[in-house]
Amino acid sequence: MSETRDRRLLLWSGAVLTIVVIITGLALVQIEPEDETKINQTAVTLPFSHEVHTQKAEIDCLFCHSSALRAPQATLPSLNKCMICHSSITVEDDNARQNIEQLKQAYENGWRVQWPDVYRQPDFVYFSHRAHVNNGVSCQKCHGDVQNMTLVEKVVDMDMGFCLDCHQEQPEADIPRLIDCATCHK
Amino acid sequence: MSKYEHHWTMIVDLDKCTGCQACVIACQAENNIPVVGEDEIRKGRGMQWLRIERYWEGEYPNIRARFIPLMCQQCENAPCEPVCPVFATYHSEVDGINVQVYNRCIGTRYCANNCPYIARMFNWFDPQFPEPLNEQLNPDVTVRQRGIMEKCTFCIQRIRRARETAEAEGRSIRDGEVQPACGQACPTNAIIFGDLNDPNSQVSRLAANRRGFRLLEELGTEPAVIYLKGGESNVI
Amino acid sequence: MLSEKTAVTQSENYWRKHLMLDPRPVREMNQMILTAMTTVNKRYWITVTTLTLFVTIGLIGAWGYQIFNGMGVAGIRRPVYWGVYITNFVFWIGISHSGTFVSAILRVFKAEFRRPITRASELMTTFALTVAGLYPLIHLGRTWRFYWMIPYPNQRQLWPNFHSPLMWDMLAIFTYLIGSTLYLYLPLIPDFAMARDRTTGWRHRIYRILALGWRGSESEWHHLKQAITIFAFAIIPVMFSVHTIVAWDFGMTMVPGWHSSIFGPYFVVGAIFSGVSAVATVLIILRKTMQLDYFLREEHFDAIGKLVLVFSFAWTYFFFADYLTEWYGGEAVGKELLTLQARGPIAPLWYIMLITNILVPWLTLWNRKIRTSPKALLVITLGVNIGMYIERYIIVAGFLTRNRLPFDWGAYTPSIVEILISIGSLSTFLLLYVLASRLIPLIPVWEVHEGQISHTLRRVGQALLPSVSELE
Amino acid sequence: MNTLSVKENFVVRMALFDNVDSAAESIAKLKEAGIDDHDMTVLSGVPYPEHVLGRPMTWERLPLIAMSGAGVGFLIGLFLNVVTPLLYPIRVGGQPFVAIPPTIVLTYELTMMGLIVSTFLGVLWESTFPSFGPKYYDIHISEGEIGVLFQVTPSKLKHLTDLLQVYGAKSIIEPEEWRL
Repeated sequence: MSETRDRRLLLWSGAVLTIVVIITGLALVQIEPEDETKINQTAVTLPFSHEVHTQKAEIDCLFCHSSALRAPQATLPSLNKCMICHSSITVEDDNARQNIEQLKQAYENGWRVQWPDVYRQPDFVYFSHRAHVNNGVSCQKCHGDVQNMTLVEKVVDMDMGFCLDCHQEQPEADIPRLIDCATCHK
Repeated sequence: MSKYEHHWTMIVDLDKCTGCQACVIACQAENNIPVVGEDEIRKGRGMQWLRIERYWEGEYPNIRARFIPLMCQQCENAPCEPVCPVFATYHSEVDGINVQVYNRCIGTRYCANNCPYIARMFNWFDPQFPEPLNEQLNPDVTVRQRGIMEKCTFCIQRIRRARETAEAEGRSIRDGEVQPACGQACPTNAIIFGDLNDPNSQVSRLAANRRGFRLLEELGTEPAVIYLKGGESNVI
Repeated sequence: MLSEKTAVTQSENYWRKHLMLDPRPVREMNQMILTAMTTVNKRYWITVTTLTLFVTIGLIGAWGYQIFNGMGVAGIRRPVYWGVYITNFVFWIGISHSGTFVSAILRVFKAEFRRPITRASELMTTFALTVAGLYPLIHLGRTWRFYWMIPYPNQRQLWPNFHSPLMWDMLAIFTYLIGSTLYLYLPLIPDFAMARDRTTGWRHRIYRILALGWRGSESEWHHLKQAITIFAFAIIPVMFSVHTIVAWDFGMTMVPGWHSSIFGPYFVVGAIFSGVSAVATVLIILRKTMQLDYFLREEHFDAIGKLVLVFSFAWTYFFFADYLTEWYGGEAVGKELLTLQARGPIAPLWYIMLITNILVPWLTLWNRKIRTSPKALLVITLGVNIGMYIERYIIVAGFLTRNRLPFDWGAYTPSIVEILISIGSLSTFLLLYVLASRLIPLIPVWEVHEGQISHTLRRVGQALLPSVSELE
Repeated sequence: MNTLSVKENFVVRMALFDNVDSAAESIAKLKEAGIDDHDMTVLSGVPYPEHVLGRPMTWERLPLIAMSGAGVGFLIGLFLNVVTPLLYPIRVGGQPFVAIPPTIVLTYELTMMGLIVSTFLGVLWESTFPSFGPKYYDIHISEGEIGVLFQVTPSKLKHLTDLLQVYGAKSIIEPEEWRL
């Protein structure tokens, strides 16, 4: 009788000790809080339709994303660029007019438009739009039929396999350079 | 002609090196190398892709200080490469240099052990860039996480950018167009960088210099860094 | 004429000494094993609790702390990129060679004294490998990316680098771990069936599943024996390859002191040396704590003592061959390493190693009395394992402190985190063993019985001599 | 012959023996009395080779399974060493993409892994493990006794029982079917 009690006591004390140790161990682990820098500017979100701009207004991709030819980043246009047209253009659709109204408001008050990130490369990947656009890779190759999308949707998973599939289909002389790790990872 | 598209080579003229460490700082700034602090330095964990090693020659009073800037030697037969289980470090057939892919690294540190030049640095902790250092991080270079090996890359981001520009302009890279941060910062021009494949480049001419030698040449690693032996001029 | 009286005394002498000549009914042996397995006292639970505590502190607390903060919490630094973790890894791989050596090699050569000790040593192999296998993970800078070493088709389209000795190492350890676990399990099946027939409750349920429905029919025995033979022959070369490849992790590099073609066999011999010593240590403790005096006798300690001595000779030979080459070669950095050992900061360790690995075994183990005294053997074999640990420490952490460019020499001291993790892993091994000792029949009854059947005393002239008939 | 498939109108008995000599002799007598080898199974707590009990050996497949497993392991090793480096060629340390020395090391390890794993699976397959019954069994088997399991027509039973008792059977029982 006493022996079973002893055993139970030991088991319980063991279990309690274990839990205590786990908790202390976890407490020792210092997980740093996320750096939540508050954005002081007022930000607005706007539904931007690529379809309307490319099909109806017949604007070229490179008009707005003009850095794609010259720099690694394609860049998003500034509100100034939007206003080149939108300061004069009128539209019939009520919904659209409201949105444009909001755009103008943001422009006048210096607000920031928060465009959503659709595609995002991790920070150890260096993708150069210049290299691709200059070598005749169409925007649609990676971004899908953007001209037919109202809101841009993610059509491909831009993982390493996606990049490599295309790189390995290039002329044989270029492949060693294109599959070299340092081409994208620096 | 070598088997590489470019054979990037560095010439370090020890006669010109004054040990001023400008290259060290330039490298630190260009490549997002964290400042680890006194305690870590004391433990031998300083992070410098390029460091000036100093040694003394002779007995007092006839004593001389010698300096040798030491960085990854970009060996042709790099001992660090085959030992990595995940190909995180390999030999680029494009640039003829030894590349470290940070995000592929799992941190076995095998490469660092096998490097006879002790040129590889390990991120013992997550890097800290306290204000205002965070404002000068180079966007072209990955900030390395803890547990990752890193080392001198011959400023590959500059090499690749120059190449892209040259390609966009439809020409080949000009001699002297690419300069790593250390070479750019060196006040005495002791560090010369260029393509050994180009017979007319400055490095090609200097590589033939009689003063030239490579570090631990007897190991057969065939470094891409060529030192020019120092003479009497750097007596302090 | 052999008088009846002499015959009786002679045979009495034999059965007192030799388990194989002292047969008992199987029923009785079964009972002994089951009693040993099911008896737990207060001290047992105290041991279990303490070990659990150490495991939690070491492997959850300290390792977790290291993962979340970075490798910097360990004492390693430039140029000593590998330290206690790799030392422990090599050490545990060494310990794991016990089981295969004792069990497989002795089985192949039909050494009869192996019968009661195979299981205990095979168990050591499996658990030591489990612990050793933790270390490559513990020492990774990014443990959470360890799966990149596993070859499988992935979206990155990358495969691991099979040029790397670490890949060879990983596959060799996997092979060895799978092999030794199955090799432990196969001969256990009949013993699980035995335990299944004699237990109730949760034990019965576990043993029932593990016994796979064993009845002992001819085909079952035939396949089991055949498989054990195949395993014994297959696992010996695997064992040699495992530690050779561990040695090649060092030998393939151009690190001074590591780059040596003798490292393969040198490490294998060292591993068997420490492994066999550890078997002796464990057997002495098992006999003391589990009342296995009937099964584990002086003859077994005698035999293991001889093995330890032989491997001490062999290890010394390789050690000296390696030392002499370095000494004679006269490369500056080689000389520096020898100075480091003889007069440098690790000199005390080096001399302890020489004493425990060479001096003590050579001076004591030739003596049968010392070999058969459990206490003396315990001290000697523990000493050997300390010495072997030091040997690995000097090779890994010691030699890395010196290199060809003297700008970057550095000293290494293990940090508290490294020590806690080491204690945690040692406790893991002990805890697994302690738990298994109450769950697994530690003596293979059927093998002992098989041996007893094949042993008889045969009259040769005036003496009765033990003779073995081979059943196979 | 792992499990005795009981024929129609046959009865099953198990003779238990203390020592192997009388068991072997009894098996011979049973055969003389017209019991086919296939109508017998011997259960024992210790492995007795077939020739000790005078029983034919009919299992030869395990070494074959082991060897083919080794072959598969070898092929996997070759695939990893010879094919995968060419799928994504990366140059390291001036070594060729496919180098022979590491290939030897790795194909060796994987061959052994294949051998070991297939031997184990072979044992499970060949002995139809796991199979938890119900099967004829007796607890005395794991106490070192030898059980000879046989099936006969009821008419012959009496004769055989007497015979076995003469040749040293400790007991002859009607075996139970156990859920092992």
